Amino acid sequence: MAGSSPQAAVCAEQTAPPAILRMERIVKSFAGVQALKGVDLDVRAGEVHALLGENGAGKSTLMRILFGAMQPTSGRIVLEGIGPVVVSGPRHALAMGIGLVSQELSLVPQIEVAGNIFLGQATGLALLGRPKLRREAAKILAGIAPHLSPSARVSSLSMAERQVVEIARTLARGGRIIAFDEPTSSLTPAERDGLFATIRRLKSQGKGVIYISHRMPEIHEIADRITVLRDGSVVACGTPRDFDADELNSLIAGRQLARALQRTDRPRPAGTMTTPYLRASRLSTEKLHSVDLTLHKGEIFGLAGLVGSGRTELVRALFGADPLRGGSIAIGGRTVALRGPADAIAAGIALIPEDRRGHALVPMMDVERNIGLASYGRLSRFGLIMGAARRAVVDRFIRELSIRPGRAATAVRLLSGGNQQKVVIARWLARGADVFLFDEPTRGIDVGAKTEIHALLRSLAERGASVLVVSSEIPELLMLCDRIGVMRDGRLIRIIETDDTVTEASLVRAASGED
Amino acid sequence: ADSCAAYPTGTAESIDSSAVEAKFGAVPAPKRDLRFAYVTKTLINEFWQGVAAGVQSEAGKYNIKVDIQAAKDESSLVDQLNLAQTVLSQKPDALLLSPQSDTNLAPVVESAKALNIPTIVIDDARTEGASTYVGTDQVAIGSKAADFLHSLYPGGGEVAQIEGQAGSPNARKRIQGFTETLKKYPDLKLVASQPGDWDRLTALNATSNILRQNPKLVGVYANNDGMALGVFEAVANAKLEKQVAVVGTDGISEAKKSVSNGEMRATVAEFPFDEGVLSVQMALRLLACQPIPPWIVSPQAVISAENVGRFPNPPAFQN
Amino acid sequence: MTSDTAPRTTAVPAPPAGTGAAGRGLDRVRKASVAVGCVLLFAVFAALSSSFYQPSNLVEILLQSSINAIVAVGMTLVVMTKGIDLSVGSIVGLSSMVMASLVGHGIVLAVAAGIAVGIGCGLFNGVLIAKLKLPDFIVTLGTMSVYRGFALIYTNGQPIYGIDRGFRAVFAGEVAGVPTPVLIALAVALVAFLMVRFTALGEHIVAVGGNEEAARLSGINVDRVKICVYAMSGGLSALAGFILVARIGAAEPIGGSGFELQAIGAAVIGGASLFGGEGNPLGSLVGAITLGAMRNGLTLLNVPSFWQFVATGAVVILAVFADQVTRRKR
Amino acid sequence: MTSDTAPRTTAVPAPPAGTGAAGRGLDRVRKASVAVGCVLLFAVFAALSSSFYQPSNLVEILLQSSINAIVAVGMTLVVMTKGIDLSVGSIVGLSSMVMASLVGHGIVLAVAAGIAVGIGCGLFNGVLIAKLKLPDFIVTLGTMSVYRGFALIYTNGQPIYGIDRGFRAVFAGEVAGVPTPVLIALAVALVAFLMVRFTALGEHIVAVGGNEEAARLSGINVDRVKICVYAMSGGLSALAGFILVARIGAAEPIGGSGFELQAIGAAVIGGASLFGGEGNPLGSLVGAITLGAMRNGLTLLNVPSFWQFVATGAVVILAVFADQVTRRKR
Ligand SMILES: Nc1ncnc2c1ncn2[C@@H]1O[C@H](COP(=O)(O)OP(=O)(O)OP(=O)(O)O)[C@@H](O)[C@H]1O
Ligand SMILES: Nc1ncnc2c1ncn2[C@@H]1O[C@H](COP(=O)(O)OP(=O)(O)OP(=O)(O)O)[C@@H](O)[C@H]1O
Ligand SMILES: O[C@@H]1[C@@H](O)[C@@H](O)CO[C@H]1O
Ligand SMILES: [Mg+2]
Ligand SMILES: [Mg+2]
Repeated sequence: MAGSSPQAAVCAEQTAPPAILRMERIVKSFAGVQALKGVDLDVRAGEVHALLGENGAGKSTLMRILFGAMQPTSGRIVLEGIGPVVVSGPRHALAMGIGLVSQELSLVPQIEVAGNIFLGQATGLALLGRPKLRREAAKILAGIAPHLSPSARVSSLSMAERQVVEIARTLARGGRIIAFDEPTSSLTPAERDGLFATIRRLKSQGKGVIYISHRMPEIHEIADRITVLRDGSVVACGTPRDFDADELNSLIAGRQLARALQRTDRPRPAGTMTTPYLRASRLSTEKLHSVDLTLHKGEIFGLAGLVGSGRTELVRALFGADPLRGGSIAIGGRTVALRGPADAIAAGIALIPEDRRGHALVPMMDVERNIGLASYGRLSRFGLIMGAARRAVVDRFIRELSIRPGRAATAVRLLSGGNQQKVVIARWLARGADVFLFDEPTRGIDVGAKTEIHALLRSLAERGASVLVVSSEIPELLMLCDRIGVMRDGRLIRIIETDDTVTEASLVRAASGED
Repeated sequence: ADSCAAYPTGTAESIDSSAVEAKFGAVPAPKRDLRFAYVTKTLINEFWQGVAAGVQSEAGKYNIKVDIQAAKDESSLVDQLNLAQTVLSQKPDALLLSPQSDTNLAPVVESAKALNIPTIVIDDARTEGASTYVGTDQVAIGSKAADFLHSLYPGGGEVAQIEGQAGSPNARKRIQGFTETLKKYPDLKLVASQPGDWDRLTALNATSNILRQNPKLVGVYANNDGMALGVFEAVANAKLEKQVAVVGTDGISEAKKSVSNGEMRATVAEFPFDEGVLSVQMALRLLACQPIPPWIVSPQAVISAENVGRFPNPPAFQN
Repeated sequence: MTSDTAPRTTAVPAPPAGTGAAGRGLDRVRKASVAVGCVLLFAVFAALSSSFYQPSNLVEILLQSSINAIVAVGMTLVVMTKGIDLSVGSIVGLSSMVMASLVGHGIVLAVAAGIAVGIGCGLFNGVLIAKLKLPDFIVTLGTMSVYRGFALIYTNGQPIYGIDRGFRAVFAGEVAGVPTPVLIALAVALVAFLMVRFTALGEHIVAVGGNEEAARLSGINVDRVKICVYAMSGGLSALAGFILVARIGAAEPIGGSGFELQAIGAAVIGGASLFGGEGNPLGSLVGAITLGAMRNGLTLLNVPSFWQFVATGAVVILAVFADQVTRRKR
Repeated sequence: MTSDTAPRTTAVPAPPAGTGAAGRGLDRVRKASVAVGCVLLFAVFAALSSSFYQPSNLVEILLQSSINAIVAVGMTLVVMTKGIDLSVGSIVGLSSMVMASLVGHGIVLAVAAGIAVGIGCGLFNGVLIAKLKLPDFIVTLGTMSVYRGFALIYTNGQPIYGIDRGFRAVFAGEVAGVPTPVLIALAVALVAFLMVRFTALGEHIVAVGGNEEAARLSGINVDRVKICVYAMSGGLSALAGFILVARIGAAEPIGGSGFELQAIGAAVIGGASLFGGEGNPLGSLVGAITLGAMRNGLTLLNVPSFWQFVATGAVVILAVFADQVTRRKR
C-alpha cells in the first residue's frame, strides 16, 4: 500500500535541498507482527518534518530505531557526510548528532533537574560542577519554562515539568537532527509556545527536526513537511498546504471522521445540571488552598490552569489519594470520609490519572488484567476471577476505544503510548462510577480516538454522571465542558460558564493571572 | 590485685586433667567476690551448652558470677571477636573463651595479657598465648572413630565420612585423624567424604545420597553427634541399620540414648561439662598463682552399647 | 522507590524492546523454559553418574528439595509483591519447636498451633511492613533474629526429641511409594500457582508488585495484600518446619537457619524478579529441584568438600545462564 | 519498599502531595536524620550502662564497626545501581588469603595482589551481570560459594598465621590514639560520598539505579557503570579483609562469612533503597555504627545470649522505626 501511494512517490522525489538524514525501507518486526513495513523518511537541513499517524502506527518505533534504542529488522539509515550507518545505541546516536525527546518520559527521579539535563555528558571521575550546570540548565529552560528550578529533584515535578526537562536534556546535547516524539502532550500553551520558538531557532541554525504530535493545530503551525504513517507504512507525504484538515484526519485515521461534536449538540436531561452531586468545601492539602467546588449530575466540568497550578492535586484530593489538611467532601448531600482511593471508589468516584506509567499501568500484566484492575468486585466471585465475563467486558472496550493490537492477552508494556492511555480509560469505564475525574485523558491520543473519547465523556454525562476533565488543551475544554474552573497556585480562582464569549485567549489570561 | 602473672611460663607442655589435682593440690577457693566471663562459639548446640553448663555449675560452687555470651553462629569470626573485646573491656577476673578459629580471638588474648587477666581457652580451637587450653585431642577423636570401625569390621568394608563446617578447626582435625588412621586399615575404604555443615538435615540428605552410590557401605563417621543423628535417620530410612554402623562425636545426651537403643553404634565423646568445670578450676588456680601448664588435656572416650550406662548426663545449661 | 519512572523490568532481564518476543504465547514458552537449566543439569549428572538417573534417586531428589520448595513458594508470593522475607528460616525453627512441644497432646492440635505460630509471625512482619511502612528487608532481618531468639528461649536451647511416629508418618511417610513431603510440596506449589493465576488475590499480588500506586489507585487494599503474603510465607514456613521435624525426628531451635537464601535462590532461578510483579510458584518448585539435584549429583560424584563450594556456585550460575541462552535463542 | 510513599523532594516548587516537608533545607535534615535512630540508641545505652559512654568504649565501637562499614560502603554503591552483592564475605576471605600468603614478600606487593583479587572477583561478578544479563542475586549467590571454595582450596583449609607486624601496624594500628581501621573506614566513606555527590560516575550510579532506561538513553555506558560498582565492592571487600587479617593476626579461609547481610543491613539502615537510586555512603557508615553500637551495648548490659537474638532484632527494627517517625513528624 505504501509503495503504491502517489504521495509517497512524490515525497521520495522531493530531494531538492539535500537530506541530512534518510531512513530507507525500514522494517521492524516484533515476533511476527510487523510494526514497520518498509518506511522511508528523509529530513532536510532547516526543516521541521512532522510524522503523523494514529496510535500504534509505528511513529515511536521509527524514532527508537533512529536513536539506536532498537535495531531495525531491515532497512538502512544514511547520514549526510557519513553515509550508511548502523546506529548501535543511544550513545552512538548522540555521538553522531542525533537527539530524541522520547514519548515516554525517561528521567532519573532521584537526580535534580540540571543533573538530568546534562546526564551522560561527563564521564568517569570528572567533577560535575553543579553551580555551573545549574546556570547552564537555567539558560536552556529559560525559553520554555523559566519558573522551573534547575536544582529541583525530578521526583518532585509534575508531568509537564518533567516533559520540559526531557526536552531540555535533548536540546542540551545539540546535534544536527533532533526528533520530538509528542513533546507537548503535557505542556500548556505558554510552554508550547516557548518550545516552538526554540524549534524555529533550531531550524534557522540549519538543523533537521522531526516532530510527532496528535495535535493538528501544532502541525499547521510548525511543520514544513508531513509524513503520515498507518499500520507501519507511509500513506502520505507532502507539505501542510497539500492537505486540508479533514483530508489529513482521514488519512491518519484511515476513515472519514465524524465532525467534531459541538458543545451545544449535547442533549441535557431535564434537571440534571441543576442537581449538585459532589460538593467539596474548603479543601486544603499541601498544595491546595481552600478549594470549593460543586459538580452537578450530568455536567462536564473542565479544569484549566498553568503547569503546577494544582489541578492534579485537586483531583487526587477528591479521590482520597492524598491526605487532606482540611475541608470536606459530600456526595449526594452526605459527607464522606475518604481515607484512601478504596473509599472514593466505594463512594462512586473514579480517577483516570495523568501519569499512566507511574500511577496506572501494571507493566507485567496484559491488557485484560489492566482493564479489569478496578473491577474485581464485579468480575470475581468467591475470590475467583470470572474469566469469561471479564473477557467480554474487556473485548467490548478494546473495540469501543479501538485499542491496538486488539488482543486482550498482549502485555500492556508492549502497547504504543496512546493505546496504553486508552487502556487506562477503559479500566474506569469498565468499572463505572457516578463521578469521573479525568486528568489529561486525551494525552497522546490520536485524532480518531480523541473524538471517540469525547463522545464517551458526553455519553457518561448524558447518563447522569458528573464528569471533571483536566486538560491543558484549552480548545478541548471549550468544546467539551459546561463550566470551566481556572486554577492558580492551588486555588480555584474562577469558574466560567462556557458560552460563545469565552475564548482560548481569555482563559489563558485568567490562568496566568493577567487579568 | 593479684600479685602474680596470669600467664605462667616454663612449665610442662601438657598435663592430663586427671593429674592436675595430684600435682597442684585442691582448687584454691577465691578470697573475694569474682566475676568471670565466658565467650563461646554458639549456644545453639548441645555440646556448647554442655560446656556452659559446666562453667555455670562450677562457678556456682564458688559464688563466682559468670557472664556467658555467644556469637551468632559457628562461623562469625568478627562478631565473636567484637563480642570478646567488649566483654574484656568490662575487666572480668578471668576470661574463658571458645574461639571460632585458632586465630580470631588472638587480639583479645593479647589485650587480656596486657591487663594480666587470665584467659582459658576451652576446646577446640586454640589460641596462641592464652594462659592455658582446656581441651581434648581432636585428631585423636577422628582416629578413635576409625579404630572403632576397624574393630567392628576387621575384615574391612566401605565407609564414609560426614564433615563439619568447612574451615572450622575441629572439623579439620577430626577429618585428619579419621582419614589418616584409616590408612592403617587398608581394607576399610573411605568411599565418600561429604560436607554436613554441622547440620542434621544436610547430613541426612548427604547420607541418603552416599548410600545410593555406595550400597555396600558398612559405616559412617560423622564429625559431630547432631549430624550423626541425621546420618542414622538416613540409614534407618534405607532400612540399613543392621548393615551400616553410625559413629558420631561429642557424646550429647540424645546420641547416648541412640547408642543405648542400639541405633548409633558409638560416639567418640568429649566431656563438655567437665571441660567447663575444669576451665573454671584452672582460672582459680591461675588467680592463685599456680604455674598451670599450657594444655590441660581433658578426657575423651568411645561410648558404645557396652559402656553407655557408665556415662550419665550432666545437668543442663540455664540461659 | 519512585513509582514515577520506567516500569521495572524483571531481574531476569526481561527482553528489552527489540527482543524477539511479543505477546503472551511466547511469554509462556519463555516462562516454562525455567526448566531448561534444570533439565540440562539432570542430563549432565546422568551422564556422569550411573546412580543419578535411577527412578529411586529422582524421587530422592524430589524429597530432598521439598522443604526448600515449600519455603520458596511462600517467598515467591512475597517477592512478587516486591517484598522480601528473611525471617522464613527462623519461623521454621520457632513454629516447629512449638508444634513439637505439643505433639504429645495430639497431632491436630500441635499442627494447628504450629501453623498459627507461623502465620502469626508472618502477620507481624506484614503489619510492620504494610502499616508502619518500615523497609521489608530491615523488618525481616530483625524478626529473623527475634523469632530465632524465641525458638531458643522456648526450650532453653534444647532440641525436642522423640517426635510422635504418627506425626512422622504424615509429614515424612510415603503414599504409594511417593514420599509425603513431595506430595505436600507439589500440592502447595500447585495451589499457589492456581491462586496466582485464577483468583483476585493472585492478581492483586502481581499488581502490588508491578505498580503499587496503580494498585492503590484502583482500589486494591495494598496493605492487606502485603500482610497476606507475609502471613502465607509464615504459614508455609511452618509447614516446611513440620516436614523438617518429621524427617530428622527432632525439633531443633536452630532448625531452618540459612533457608532464606536457599528459598530466594529457588524463587529467582524459577523466574521470580526481586523487583516485583514476576514470579511463578511452579517455577520456584523447579528452582528448588534444580538446587536439590545439584547437591545430590555433587554428592554422588563425591566431589570433595572444598570443591563442592566451587561446583555449587558454578552450577547455579550455569543453570541460569543455560536458561537465559535458550530463552534468547527463541 | 517504603520511600515510595513519600517521594523525596529537593525542589523549591512545592513537594509532592502528601509529604509533610517543603523545600530543600528540610530534605537535608531528613537525610541527616538517618542518624536519629543511631543517636537514640546511644542515648538509651548510655542511660543503661555506665561503661557504654566512656570515650574508650566509643572508640571501641567505631573500631568494631569499621570492617562492616567498609564493606557496606561498597554494598551501598552496588545497591544504588539496583544491584546486590552477596559475595562480599567470600571476597574478604579469598583476597585476604592471597594477600597473607604473599605478605612475606613485602607489604606493598601483598596488598596490591589482595586488592587485585578483590577487584578481579568484583569484575567477574560485574561482567556476568552487565554483559550476560544474569540476575545479580543469582550471580553473587553463586560466586559467594565459588570464591569461598577457592579460599579454602588455596591452603587446603588452613589459616595463615604469623602476619607481618608492619602490615598489622598499618591496618590495625593507631594514629594519635585513633585506630587505623576507623580512619580507613572514615576515609572510604567520605571518598565514596564525594564521588557519589560530585563526580559524573557518582551521578551515573544514581541514574542507572534510578532509571536504567533513562541512563541508557542519555548515552551512559550502563554496563560499565555496573561493572564498576561491583569492582569497587570487590576492592573494598579486600580492604576490609586486610583489616580483619591485621586485627586477628592471621588469615582465615572462612573469614568474612555472614558479612553480606550485615553490610546490606547497614546500607539500608543508612538510607539506601534496594530498589536503586537511593543511598549514601556516609549514611551506611552511620548504619554500620548503629549495628556495632547495638551489639556492644547489649553485651555490656550482659543480655543473656538467647535474649540477645530477640534484643538485636528488636533494636534494629526500632532504630529504623524511630528514624521513620521523626521523619514523618517534620
Ligand atoms: N517491544 C515491542 N514488542 C512488541 N510490539 C511492540 C513493541 N514495541 C512496539 N510494539 C508495537 O508496535 C506498534 C507501533 O508502536 P509505536 O509505539 O511505534 O506506535 P506510535 O505510532 O508511536 O503510537 P502512539 O501514537 O500511540 O505513540 C504497536 O502496535 C505496538 O504495540
Ligand atoms: N501524581 C502526583 N503525585 C505526587 N505529587 C504530584 C503529582 N502530580 C503533581 N504533583 C506535585 O504537585 C505539584 C502541582 O502540580 P499539579 O500536577 O497538581 O499541577 P497541574 O495543574 O495538574 O499541572 P500539570 O499540568 O503539571 O499536571 C507538582 O509540582 C508536583 O510537585
Ligand atoms: O559443633 C561442634 C560440636 O558439636 C562439637 O563437636 C565441638 O565442635 C563443634 O563446633
Ligand atoms: Mg508513540
Ligand atoms: Mg496535572
